[in-house]
Amino acid sequence: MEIQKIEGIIEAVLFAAGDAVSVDKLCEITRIDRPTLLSIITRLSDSYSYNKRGIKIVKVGDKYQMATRGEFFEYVQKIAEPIKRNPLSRATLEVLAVIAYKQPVTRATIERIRGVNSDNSVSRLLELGLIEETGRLDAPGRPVLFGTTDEFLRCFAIDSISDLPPIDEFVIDEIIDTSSEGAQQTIE
Amino acid sequence: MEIQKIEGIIEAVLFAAGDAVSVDKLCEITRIDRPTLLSIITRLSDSYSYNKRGIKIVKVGDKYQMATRGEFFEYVQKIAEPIKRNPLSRATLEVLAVIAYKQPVTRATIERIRGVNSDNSVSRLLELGLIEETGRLDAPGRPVLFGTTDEFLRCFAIDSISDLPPIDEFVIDEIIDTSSEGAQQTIE
Amino acid sequence: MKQISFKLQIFEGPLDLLLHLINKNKVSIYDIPISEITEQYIDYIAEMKHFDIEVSSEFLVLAAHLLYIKSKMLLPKYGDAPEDEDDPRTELTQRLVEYKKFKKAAQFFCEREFAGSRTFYKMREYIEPVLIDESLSNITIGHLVSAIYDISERIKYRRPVNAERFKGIVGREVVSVFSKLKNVLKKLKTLKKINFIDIFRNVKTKTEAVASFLAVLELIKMNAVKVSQNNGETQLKYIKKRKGGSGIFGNTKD
Repeated sequence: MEIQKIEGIIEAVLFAAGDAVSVDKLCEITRIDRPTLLSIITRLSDSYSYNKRGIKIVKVGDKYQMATRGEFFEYVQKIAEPIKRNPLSRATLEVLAVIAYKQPVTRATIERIRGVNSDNSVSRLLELGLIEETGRLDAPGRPVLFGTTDEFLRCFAIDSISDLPPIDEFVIDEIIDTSSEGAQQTIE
Repeated sequence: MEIQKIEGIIEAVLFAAGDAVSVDKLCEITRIDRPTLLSIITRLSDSYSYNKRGIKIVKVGDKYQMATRGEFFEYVQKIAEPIKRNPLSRATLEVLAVIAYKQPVTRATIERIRGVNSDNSVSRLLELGLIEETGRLDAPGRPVLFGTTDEFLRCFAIDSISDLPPIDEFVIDEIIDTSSEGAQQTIE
Repeated sequence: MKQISFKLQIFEGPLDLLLHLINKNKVSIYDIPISEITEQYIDYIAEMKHFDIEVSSEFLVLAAHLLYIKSKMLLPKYGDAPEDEDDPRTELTQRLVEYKKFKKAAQFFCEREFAGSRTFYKMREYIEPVLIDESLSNITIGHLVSAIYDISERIKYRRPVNAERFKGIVGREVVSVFSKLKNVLKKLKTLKKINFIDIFRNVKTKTEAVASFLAVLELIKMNAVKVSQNNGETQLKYIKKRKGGSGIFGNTKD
């Protein structure tokens, strides 16, 4: 068998295998003795390297494997769909704002202020490390209290929570007051 | 960028992807315009063929894919299981022909052309991945539209749907056909 | 009978059978001798039934159509319309011509069915995807402030729902702990000592019972009653306040 054909067989076999193939297996398939095969595969591998092909043949113990050449990694990576995370939604921003201004707060308070369930947003903010559990409220069920983190301060480039721009206190306190009053009524 | 490097990128990307990669994606990755890319990839593919390499670059519709060269089948077979399946039935081949030429096409159109319910064949082709749902017709009931897949092109070794022989070519030999069938009839 | 040669053949559908009959009779698809072909077609169906082969409805539909064409051709023609136009066979011919193309195309596919099977492909390599995190891009303190104002703006339109509206739907009465507390205290002031159980006398609902119980707890907390147990009976005793009066209720909001 001419060398070109043996090279072809090695290429085809290594390509289809995907995985590493032992020298013994390659000898068996090509029906060529080990020293000859090794010299052919070494030559083939060298020519891949010399010509800076996109593919290379690497030795893995007593096996050989086909792989992409490392220098093309940045291009290869582009075929994988990037995982994209969209900017924070309005709902999540609202939850973050409530926590930032009214911390420490419970889920229930956030929900009362916003008028809608906010669990997803709270989870997302926890995941992003912008908020954290700061303790538990001394009330029935001992609900978790949330507050902002140092990461929050870094992200919004402020030194401390007191650096948050003042908002019309009356507005937000009115919300809290009316909502807490409403809460008491339902307990009665 | 020098051609050698672009060739390297194409090789690395096609190798890593395994599956067919669209020309658009290759253009995006290499940042090269379509005509230039097509000429480079054609040249690359030709050089693979000319040198009877173990690997080839095949055209699959508007995509390219790396594969082993057919003449090494016997050798590759020793490490990789070829996909085995029973030949398609005459009815299923008819349905496939209708879909290949008429795509995108609804079940109703297939049934109208063949004059017989074709649901079983459609299911079989879907199961084999030779056809797929490509959308829905903007008509009452919004029926599903079917089209052929890349797998279909690979399986039948067709570069692209536009390379199929024109459907009208299949009626030219009517006279010959009549006589041959007539001959068969007398034997029966 | 010649039909014997039929029975070995399975047809893909009525059009397939019809094409077979046309070929067998060596007639043109464009000038089908309807009478003969219809007769043979119906014979074939009868033959199918004879051999217990399931005859699908499509075969019967075409049989009916053939009979319809046959009868139409027997009718005398009126006027001088061109023959082609009202030839009742035209539509059937078109269908047969179209079907025949695909039948031939199917043969083409049959020949190439495994043309690609000598090639092998490989699996995709695992490629770590790039993470594009836009969660916090372009977000400023201003967004937080405007979010707070959005909430307060919305609250203005969020009117509390009138509890009256739910009456009859939810059917939950509101019993004030405070009113129960006043009742118990009034009783204690006059009787000085009552049985715990007596508090629940005349109680009609669960809510009322809970409110009554909470009232007792509240009174204990306020130091207005003393609880004692003897012989399995729990008794509440009234504790006289030195100052007395309204001061008692000072802590109820806690």
